[in-house]
Amino acid sequence: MLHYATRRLLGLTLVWAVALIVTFFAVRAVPGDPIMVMLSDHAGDAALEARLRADYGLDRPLPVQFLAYIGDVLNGTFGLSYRYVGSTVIDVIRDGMTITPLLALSALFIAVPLGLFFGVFAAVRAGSWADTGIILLLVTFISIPSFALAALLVWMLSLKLALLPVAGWGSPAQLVLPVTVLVVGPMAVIARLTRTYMLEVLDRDFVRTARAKGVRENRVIWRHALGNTMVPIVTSIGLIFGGLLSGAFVVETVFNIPGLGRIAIDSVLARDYPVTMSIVLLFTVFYSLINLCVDLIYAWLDPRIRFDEAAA
Amino acid sequence: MTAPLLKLENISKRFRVGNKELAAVSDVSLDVAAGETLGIVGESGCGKSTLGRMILRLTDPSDGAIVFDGRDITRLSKRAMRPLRRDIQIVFQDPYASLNPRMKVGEIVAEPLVNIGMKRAEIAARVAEVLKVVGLPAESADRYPHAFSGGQRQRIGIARALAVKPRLIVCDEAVSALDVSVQAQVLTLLRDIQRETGVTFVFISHNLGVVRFLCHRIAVLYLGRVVEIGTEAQLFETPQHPYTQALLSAIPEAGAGRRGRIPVPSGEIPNPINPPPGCPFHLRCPRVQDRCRSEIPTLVSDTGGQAVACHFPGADADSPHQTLEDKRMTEGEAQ
Amino acid sequence: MTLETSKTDAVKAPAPRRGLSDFQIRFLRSRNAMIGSIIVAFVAIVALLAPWITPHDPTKVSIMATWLPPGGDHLLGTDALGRDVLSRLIMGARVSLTVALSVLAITMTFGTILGMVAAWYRGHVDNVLMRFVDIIFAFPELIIAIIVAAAMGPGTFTVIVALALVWWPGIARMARALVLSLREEPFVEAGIACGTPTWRIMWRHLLPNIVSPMIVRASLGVGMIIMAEATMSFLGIGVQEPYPTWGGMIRDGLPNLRTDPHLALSASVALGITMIGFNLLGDGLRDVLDPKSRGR
Amino acid sequence: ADLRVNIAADPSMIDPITYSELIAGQVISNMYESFTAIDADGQVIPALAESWEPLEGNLGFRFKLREGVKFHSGREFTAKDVKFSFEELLRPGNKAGLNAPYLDVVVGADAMKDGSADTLSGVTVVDDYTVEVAFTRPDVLFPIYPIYLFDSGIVEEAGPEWYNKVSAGTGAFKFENWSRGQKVELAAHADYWGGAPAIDGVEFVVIPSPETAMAMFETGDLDVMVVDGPSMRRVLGNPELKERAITAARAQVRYLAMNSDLYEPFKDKRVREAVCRSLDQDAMIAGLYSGAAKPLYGQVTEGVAGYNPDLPKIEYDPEKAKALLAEAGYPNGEGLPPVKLSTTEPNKNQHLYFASQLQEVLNMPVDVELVERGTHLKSINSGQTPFFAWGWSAGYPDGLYFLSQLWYSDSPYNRGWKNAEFDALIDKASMTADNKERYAIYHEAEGMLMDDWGTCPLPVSTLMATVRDGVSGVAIQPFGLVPFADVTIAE
Amino acid sequence: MKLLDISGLSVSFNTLRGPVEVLKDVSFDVMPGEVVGVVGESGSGKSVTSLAIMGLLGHSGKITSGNIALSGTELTTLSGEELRALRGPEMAMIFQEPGTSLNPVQRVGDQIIEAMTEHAFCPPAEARLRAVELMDRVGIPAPDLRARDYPHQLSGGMKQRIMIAIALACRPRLLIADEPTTALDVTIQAQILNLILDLKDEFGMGVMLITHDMGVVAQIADRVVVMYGGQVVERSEGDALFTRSAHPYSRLLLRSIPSASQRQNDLPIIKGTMPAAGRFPDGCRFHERCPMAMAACALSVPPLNEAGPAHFARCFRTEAIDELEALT
Ligand SMILES: Nc1ncnc2c1ncn2[C@@H]1O[C@H](COP(=O)(O)OP(=O)(O)OP(=O)(O)O)[C@@H](O)[C@H]1O
Ligand SMILES: Nc1ncnc2c1ncn2[C@@H]1O[C@H](COP(=O)(O)OP(=O)(O)OP(=O)(O)O)[C@@H](O)[C@H]1O
Ligand SMILES: [Mg+2]
Ligand SMILES: [Mg+2]
Repeated sequence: MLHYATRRLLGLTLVWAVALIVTFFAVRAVPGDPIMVMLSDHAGDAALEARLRADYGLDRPLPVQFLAYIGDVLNGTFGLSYRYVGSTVIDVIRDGMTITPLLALSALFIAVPLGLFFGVFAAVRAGSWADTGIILLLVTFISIPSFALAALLVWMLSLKLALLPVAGWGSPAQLVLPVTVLVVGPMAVIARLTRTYMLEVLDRDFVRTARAKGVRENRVIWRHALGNTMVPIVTSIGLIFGGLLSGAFVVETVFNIPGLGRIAIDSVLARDYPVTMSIVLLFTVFYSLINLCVDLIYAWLDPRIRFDEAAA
Repeated sequence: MTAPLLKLENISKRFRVGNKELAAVSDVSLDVAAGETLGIVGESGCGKSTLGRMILRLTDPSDGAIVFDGRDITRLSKRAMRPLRRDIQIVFQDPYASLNPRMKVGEIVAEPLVNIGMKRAEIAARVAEVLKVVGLPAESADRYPHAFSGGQRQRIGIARALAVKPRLIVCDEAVSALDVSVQAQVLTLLRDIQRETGVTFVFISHNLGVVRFLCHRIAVLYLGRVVEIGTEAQLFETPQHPYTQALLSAIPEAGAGRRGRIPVPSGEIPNPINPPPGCPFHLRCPRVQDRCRSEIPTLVSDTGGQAVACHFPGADADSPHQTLEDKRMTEGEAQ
Repeated sequence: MTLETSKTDAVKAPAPRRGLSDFQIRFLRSRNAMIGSIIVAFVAIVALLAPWITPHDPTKVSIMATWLPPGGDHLLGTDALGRDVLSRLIMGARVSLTVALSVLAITMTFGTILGMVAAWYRGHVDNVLMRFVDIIFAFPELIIAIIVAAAMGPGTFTVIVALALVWWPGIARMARALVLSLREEPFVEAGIACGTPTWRIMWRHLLPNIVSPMIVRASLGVGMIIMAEATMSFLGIGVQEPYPTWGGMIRDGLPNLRTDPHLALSASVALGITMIGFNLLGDGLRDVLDPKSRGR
Repeated sequence: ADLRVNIAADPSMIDPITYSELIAGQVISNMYESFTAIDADGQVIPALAESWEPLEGNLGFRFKLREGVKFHSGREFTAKDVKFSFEELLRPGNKAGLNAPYLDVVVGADAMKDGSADTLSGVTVVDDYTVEVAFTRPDVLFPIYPIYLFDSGIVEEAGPEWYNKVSAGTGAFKFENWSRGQKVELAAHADYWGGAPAIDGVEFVVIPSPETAMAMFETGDLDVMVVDGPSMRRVLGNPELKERAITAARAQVRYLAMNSDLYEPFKDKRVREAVCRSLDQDAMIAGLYSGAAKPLYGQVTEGVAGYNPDLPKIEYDPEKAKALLAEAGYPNGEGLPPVKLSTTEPNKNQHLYFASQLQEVLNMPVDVELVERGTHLKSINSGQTPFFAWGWSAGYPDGLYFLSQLWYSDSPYNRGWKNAEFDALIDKASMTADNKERYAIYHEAEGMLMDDWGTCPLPVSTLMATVRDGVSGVAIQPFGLVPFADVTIAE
Repeated sequence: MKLLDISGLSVSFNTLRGPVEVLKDVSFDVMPGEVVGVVGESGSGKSVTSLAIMGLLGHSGKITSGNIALSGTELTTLSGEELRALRGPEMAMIFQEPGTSLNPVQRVGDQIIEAMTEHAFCPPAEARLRAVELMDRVGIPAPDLRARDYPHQLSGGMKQRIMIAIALACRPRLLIADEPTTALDVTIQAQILNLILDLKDEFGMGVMLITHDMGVVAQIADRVVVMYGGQVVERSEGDALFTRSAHPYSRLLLRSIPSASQRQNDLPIIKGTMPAAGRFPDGCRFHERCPMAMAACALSVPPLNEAGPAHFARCFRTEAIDELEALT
């Protein structure tokens, strides 16, 4: 296991290197460039364009730019932002780097138990009206665009009832609405998938054995049945966590939270290459680590799954 | 004697359990001639299934070689094994777990036929045929395994193995869940098939009656090692190894007036993770001597072909059947 | 209770085939599947017949009749350009469903295959495939979309390709997770033992055992993809005007949610109903495909 | 208390050198000043320069600087700061933004830019309060260019990267704090030459979503809300908000560009007129802008010097349009090749309206094409888009800006209509220092453009903001909000 | 008092194409301290009977009529929670399929412990010790190590022994053992049977032992129930079955046993196969395969006739049973 983990970690550095190269060229493949964005309506002023291009070092050949970027990554600043003149990338994303994962994690911590609960509840009552009702409710949750849900919550809780602040970042009260909005979708998705996975195992013999032992129904369901669905569920949670990180964008916009998602989109739109690349790189690291954790947890959740054997 | 169809040469299998090693099979060498039935008996957990799975290359042996029909198949790739699978089939010990819950019984039985590229119409006919042969109603083909009883499921597994008319079938407890009447049918069937087609069986079973009925030769395994091997007659009439003798004396026989306890060898059952030094059976052996505690006995054959791995082989006092009879009488009296 | 007087001898099992296959019978008995398929069929028919059943020309701009509330000649009102919302909704079903279903078809196929392959072979195959997944995953959807659009030019096809690119890794990881446990089941070994080639093991043994969760997952995707299309067209790389899409209508309607809610609402409701249809159908199919299903 | 006002995005910069975008402008204009300023009516008024006079042959200006002006640092503003500011804008590698090109006419600018000179030879410090700027060619509008002047002692005081840490201007507010992505806080500059502001400071809250801004205004979390786009409809539809709204004409022209090089039929003036007569500005204002827009009949907008209020209205006249098209050889649109009307997502609706009108009235085969913004801009600016509508905001309050940038043949932004006589008029105007005289030339040139149907002017949306009760002194001028120096907040 | 009393039990399964009656009118009882062997054709409803007793028929199976009383408590009317409390200490079951009946992701030791802690049978620490002890008693070597294994790491017989340990954990008053020793070699089998006998003697545990092994029946069953086609066809004392069984099916069955004490060249076979549940012929369900069948057998269902003291057989021709020898 340890061996596998270290081997995977080594593999990951390769992934990161590839991601570094891919992002470098991919963001440059996007039409438009930072100078165009800076020039905006003035795009076409060749002299100004040339001067800015030189100022930002964008007139150098791509390989040279790439090497410079590698240098910036290695020295930890990740280079200078194009959009935020005179700021290093790390300064631009420093706050966001903690804010977005915090948002995503808080949402996850609420969404997972709720999702599991509803999913299991529906599975146990599969085929009943309660089941259909829960599915309907969950699907409704999934189909509400988060913009709309946010608007609705703000209108109700902030404007009409004045319970919570409309937007902003810093106080716990300001966390409530965005996290709620973030929770709803993933919660519903987890619930829907949990229901399915549960139904795959609820009829298995070992569940019957547990009942025959006189195990309490709750434990039969939560421990024996659910325990055997954890591999796909954890996978889904990993995926959802990834989705939350990038999906935080909407919530960050609506609730005015200076998170990474918003910076990411802003930087893409502004063609702020260094920031975009760094965020993509950061996400790559996040995702690959999440997936690594998920893979490592597999063997623990289902002892039949062993990666080290296969590699040998 | 012609070259054996299947030859196991010093094969071993070790599993990693935690950070320890578990020797499931140690240094087993066996020959199985074409058209023969080799019975494998032995204590539960002694490595019989593992041995069977290695013959099928479902588990790779840690050491040793498997030779099928003169060809070393130990290192064949999965792909290279595939054509051979037509010739070697297995009936799994666990009838239910080895049936795909999402496949209808007909599809399950048809699977090996599809693999050899049989035509659709022929498949249907053959499936119906084997289902009938194992005593399942024809409409079973349309049902899913979960609606069958344990014995019925086992018959599905047998039907699957028989379908392609293989040359070697490894039967791992193939009839254990069958009631005696169906069991009699299936056993007769297996024997008839063997007579007709010359198919070879490796027959793993705990039921010594069944083994005696079907097998030509029998190997007794203990803690991953062959401790005795011989013909059916040799083994049942003149068992040499104390474990074989213990086995024979523990058989409950049907009949009236024999209620009560069967004495079993006392002593600690050895642990394959940490096997005792010396003879694996010495912890429970009534004839144990110092030598047994330190030296692993090797398999030595006598002139008749019976081989035994024991430092002090031989019929203990009487023939085991006398023991059996005695016991019957004494207990009968006690009633 | 006397043993002898039982009048009805063993309830005769009905004949095995009564015209309907097992699948059909289970389907007809599953409430979820029935309601779901009725809704989906309805939406599909609307989408198919769209050009013939719109009450107005969905692209007809009437600048003096913008933001009309529902009622009268325009059952669901008009949008910012005075176009009939109901007609656009009907036409939108076409494009939105085409996009969603194409993306699903592509990603489900590739994702499932790749996921199964990774889990089956593990080792290097798994490593390479899953690291690839990690990378694609990490790219914000929009970047991928923009790159694809840059390569292919905007349009429906671009949307499908871009979304498919973004979507398959999730599917692949999920299929992989399911297969990882499944491949250890004895019946898979039984398949190997009777000489089933790998592709058929995947097709006959693994796939049927993961297909239910995959279907449910796919049914979840319908709405997400429709909304993702809207995000793409927001950047000008989505489905091009004048074709209406539901996502686009929701997006256009959201800023006016407080003043003129009917645009965003009617599209949201259409999307919601469609999602409910697909999800009930998905769950229903799950039940139907499970031989041990609980009937009702 | 601080005045809280929304901005739609994080500013990209808060310094006067790299300054290059509108949002940053809202913040920076509160901290930095130029020779001149604009009052609430869009009139140019002296600011850091008390007066100026042209040099010989209009080749430069001598500026008399205001005395007693204090920088945020407390140092006094003098002529050397002017020179320093200009030099910094031109210094290679400083990433100077949109204000730098205004200096291109200054003698020695080229040498500065290519690094061959370290000082700007065209700027002469006469005494502490007098500075002379010499030009290579006449540029009569130089005094009204928004070139922000800043403290020459700042580098010494705060290091070479001072611009993200402190402000070095003379404006009514000074930089206090910037929480990236959240807000920029400015504090009142007590020594402001125009008198210390009544408020403690200004807080620019970054609010990308108009919905959120609206909600925050309603809950009192914003004192002033800048309203744009679809939100206007909401403000106008809500009596409480409408009552608090202030509006102003926008210093922006909108036009429909018809590039005859790329679409043959546009070569014919009758076709262009037919296009223009097919569009109904009044209907657009009512239908698309909910009334919050003004019609435009020329290419200089209200609120900008040189505006001509007497231009004739362009009547919506489908019959005449049809007739014109037939005259041009395309009866009922027959023979017109298909053409794409290109735009970006936010301007989609307008274009859909144009396309539908052109199809309906002229039976012209028009399709709307949505393009990514950067690509679109590059394409229209390099003259590769045949048919599109776009807007152009004034960089300084003078009509010449529009005329010379969009319709002057040699301008990098020429929109596809070229005319030598028009070009000559523009050349003449840039050498005419006298305003009256110059405006007359504008009118003539503008008339020429319109007579030839070089473009179809389009309605321009109004600027709008809502102001919380108790806040007074907030005004919008055509370029956006005026600096908040005069704002008071009643407790 | 009877420990288990089943009377007139009928069970149907809901299948796609309607209900299928799998058990019909099954009656028998188990006294405390008694081993009742249940034998019969595979598919005859032995497992279903035991699942019905445990209340574990699942969602598609239903008791359509009849009563099941455990120590006088009627089980068919109990709520789920009441039944649960009984499962474990009052009645326990060893399932036929050890391969799928163990939770694949839980250590086997924990699965045994759980059986005890769920009923507060003993404190957790003690439960752990007891689990290891139970594993030892069912003959698993190095039980303390093996307790940490997962089911896939054990051999088929070991899994079966784990199942047994689970069932015995709370010292149930009624043990339903569904083919508990099929995967075990005879020495271990003997050890397990001895263990069951010990518990029976010590605590008066009643045992319903389903098995195909007539030797085992002969060895430990006090009474025997023979089932065919979802019905009880014969009920007798253990010995009576072997010496003077009164139903042709039972007789034929006994003849099919392969013996270990001598080599047989042929095994007598009962012709034909048992029909699938729900497709039985009218009348006696065995008559199509019965060498002694007469016309009446096809017309009505024979009742359970008394064939001797405490001996019943569902056959019209019980008196003429000895003719069977001549017929085959
Ligand atoms: N879930 C089910 N749905 C439909 N039929 C079922 C179901 N479970 C069992 N049956 C049927 O009920 C009958 C009795 O099954 P049961 O498992 O009780 O047999 P058994 O006597 O235990 O046989 P074996 O000795 O082979 O285990 C069989 O014919 C079987 O097909
Ligand atoms: N995957 C595995 N991992 C670890 N140990 C294993 C594994 N498979 C089998 N073993 C161990 O190998 C030994 C032999 O197992 P095997 O299944 O071959 O026994 P067997 O002789 O078939 O027993 P039975 O008669 O009970 O089926 C057992 O101790 C078992 O615990
Ligand atoms: Mg085995
Ligand atoms: Mg059974």
